[in-house]
Amino acid sequence: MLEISNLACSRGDHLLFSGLNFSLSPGELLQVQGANGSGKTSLLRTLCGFIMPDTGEILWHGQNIRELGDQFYAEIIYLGHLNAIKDELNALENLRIGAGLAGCKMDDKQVIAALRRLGLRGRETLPVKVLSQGQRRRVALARLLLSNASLWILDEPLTALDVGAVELMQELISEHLVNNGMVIYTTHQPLEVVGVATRRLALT
Amino acid sequence: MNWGEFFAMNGYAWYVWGSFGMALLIFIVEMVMVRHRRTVILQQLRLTSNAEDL
Amino acid sequence: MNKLSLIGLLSIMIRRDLVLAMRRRADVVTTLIFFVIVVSLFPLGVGPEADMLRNMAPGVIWVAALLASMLSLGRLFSADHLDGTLEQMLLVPQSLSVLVLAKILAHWMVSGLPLVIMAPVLGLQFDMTAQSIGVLIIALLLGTPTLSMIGAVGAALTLGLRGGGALVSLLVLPLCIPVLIFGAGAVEAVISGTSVSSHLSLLGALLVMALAFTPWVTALALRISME
Amino acid sequence: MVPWFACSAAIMFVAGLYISFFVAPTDVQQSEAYRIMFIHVPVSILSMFIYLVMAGYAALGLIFNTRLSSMMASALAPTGALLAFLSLWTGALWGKPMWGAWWVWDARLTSELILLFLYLGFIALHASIDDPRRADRASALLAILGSVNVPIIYFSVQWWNTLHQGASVKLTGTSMHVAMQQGMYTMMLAVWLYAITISLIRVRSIILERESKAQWVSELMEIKR
Repeated sequence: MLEISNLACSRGDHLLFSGLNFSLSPGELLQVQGANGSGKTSLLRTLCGFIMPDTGEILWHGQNIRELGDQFYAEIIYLGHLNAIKDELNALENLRIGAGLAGCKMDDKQVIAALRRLGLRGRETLPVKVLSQGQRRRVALARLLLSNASLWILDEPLTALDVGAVELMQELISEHLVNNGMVIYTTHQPLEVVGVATRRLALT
Repeated sequence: MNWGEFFAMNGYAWYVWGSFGMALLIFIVEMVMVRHRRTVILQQLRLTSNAEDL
Repeated sequence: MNKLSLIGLLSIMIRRDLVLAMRRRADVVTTLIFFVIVVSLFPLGVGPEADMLRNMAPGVIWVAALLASMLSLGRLFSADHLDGTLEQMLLVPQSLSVLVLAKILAHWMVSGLPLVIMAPVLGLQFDMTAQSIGVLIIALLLGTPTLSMIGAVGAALTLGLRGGGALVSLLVLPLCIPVLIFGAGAVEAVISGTSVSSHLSLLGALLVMALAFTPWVTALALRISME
Repeated sequence: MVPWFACSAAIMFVAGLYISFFVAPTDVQQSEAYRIMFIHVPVSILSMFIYLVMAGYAALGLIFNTRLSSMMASALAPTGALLAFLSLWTGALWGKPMWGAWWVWDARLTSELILLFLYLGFIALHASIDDPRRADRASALLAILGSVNVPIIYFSVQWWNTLHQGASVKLTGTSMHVAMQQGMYTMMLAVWLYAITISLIRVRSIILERESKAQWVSELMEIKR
């Protein structure tokens, strides 16, 4: 359960949004909408605790995320504009290290299964720098399968993805929601999950 | 003590007046800088507030 | 979910950074070559008299080591910052200070340790005695990690800024002066026959202090810089 | 408040200079050159003190997230840097006739030089970060780090210096004449007041720059007209 009350955020001296209130319960999907520069990314980064809000609180199960700290981080996964994968490593190494840092012990079978599900069969041990943009994004998305975080925070997850991958993404999200997960995302492309009403939050 | 003697500082004129002169110079430069900064920001604010009126 | 121990986290991170460094060997080699070239330039600049060179050697080697470690600082966080891995590190549900410490240690192993290993050869160039070379190595072993740690704070503060390289030197070099003084002082003490141990223990004290505080300060600086 | 400080600073300067040059007698050993002391000592002391105040303000700003104290810290930095420079300059001019050298690698001089570098680092870091909040917090961290380091640096330099040479010349221990003391204190007060005045003026501009979007700014007298 994520609750946001009276949140305001500014970059430099420019006020992006203020008085923002919403909450998100398990099994719910929230799409953040808004024009370029309306503060979508800043909102997501504030939720991750990167940015200190000017006013307002972010509560996770009734407790402020600043106080929760590591406990909160253990329950979220954030996928930003940047893929957070290393060019010099291969997909397998990238995911193994990423999962290791997040505190999950992974055996290679699980990682390979996740990569195959995202359509990267045969590319597991290629250095990431030879993969295409879309394939790199898929490597980054594979992290979602390997974590047991309950809140997904996805910033433009569909950039560089082809039609097939977008469908796959919808599938992943709906599985996560069925398991009582929560998803917050931003996108400019249509992303509809069957059977779940997408809630929308418009930033101006 | 006459003025000539005073300024000669017993042979140390260059050092003594160099120190105090530099101090004076720095203080003046700093004051000018600060005042300049203030006028610039006030001018800017005046411009923006006028622009809003238009 | 089984949480990793801090040591486990430390070793994952160190191993990752070492693997990355090995896949980009050129960077490591460049720092080392820079160090060797700077040290070798001094005799060309001041003349080949053996006595003078012997007296200058500790200072020259230390200053060159300081400059070389400044040179490599830019790499410490910037690559991770650019590809987004640093963001993910901030979200690791364990202490960020531990990750930072791991990164600093790995960075020292690839940029500081080679300098220490190279130093005896350079000492011979300057006609140093075996005893003073020995002390030089110990002093460098104690001092260069401190340099890396102080430098890490600077690197974290200037993350993603234009002109970061020059700025980092301006911020970090004044703070490194004690290390330089005691490091070069230890070797000079051998040459002049006074007590070496006090210098080395002060270097050790600086190292312990840096070890205790800088990972935490660097983590704080990273959080500020990522805002 | 600013005019009040400015006036008293001016009065104190006039009084201080009068005492320094006309009342205070000529020193036996240093002749007239010792009069540099009247500007050198206050400036040096203040340059160090301002660093501590600045670091204190910066720390307050970092911990309690108060914008005003961060602004105050950044307003103090240029004044502190200029005073540190002035201290080095007057020290050199005093050192040349007294010690016969513009510069000696004395512990105090070296630390003062490093202090100047720390100030410059603070200013440079603050200037190169575009987001003012990040700039405040990052440079605050640097200021605190610097203030922790200053004692270590002073200690290490002193130690290093005594190893190299014991030639640090001190003001020979003549007890100071009363008028000299008076001159010194008046000048000290004058420089104090000057520093307060100038940083108050500077902080006002900084506030205006930062808060230019706020409502009250556009209602200011100076801007309407």
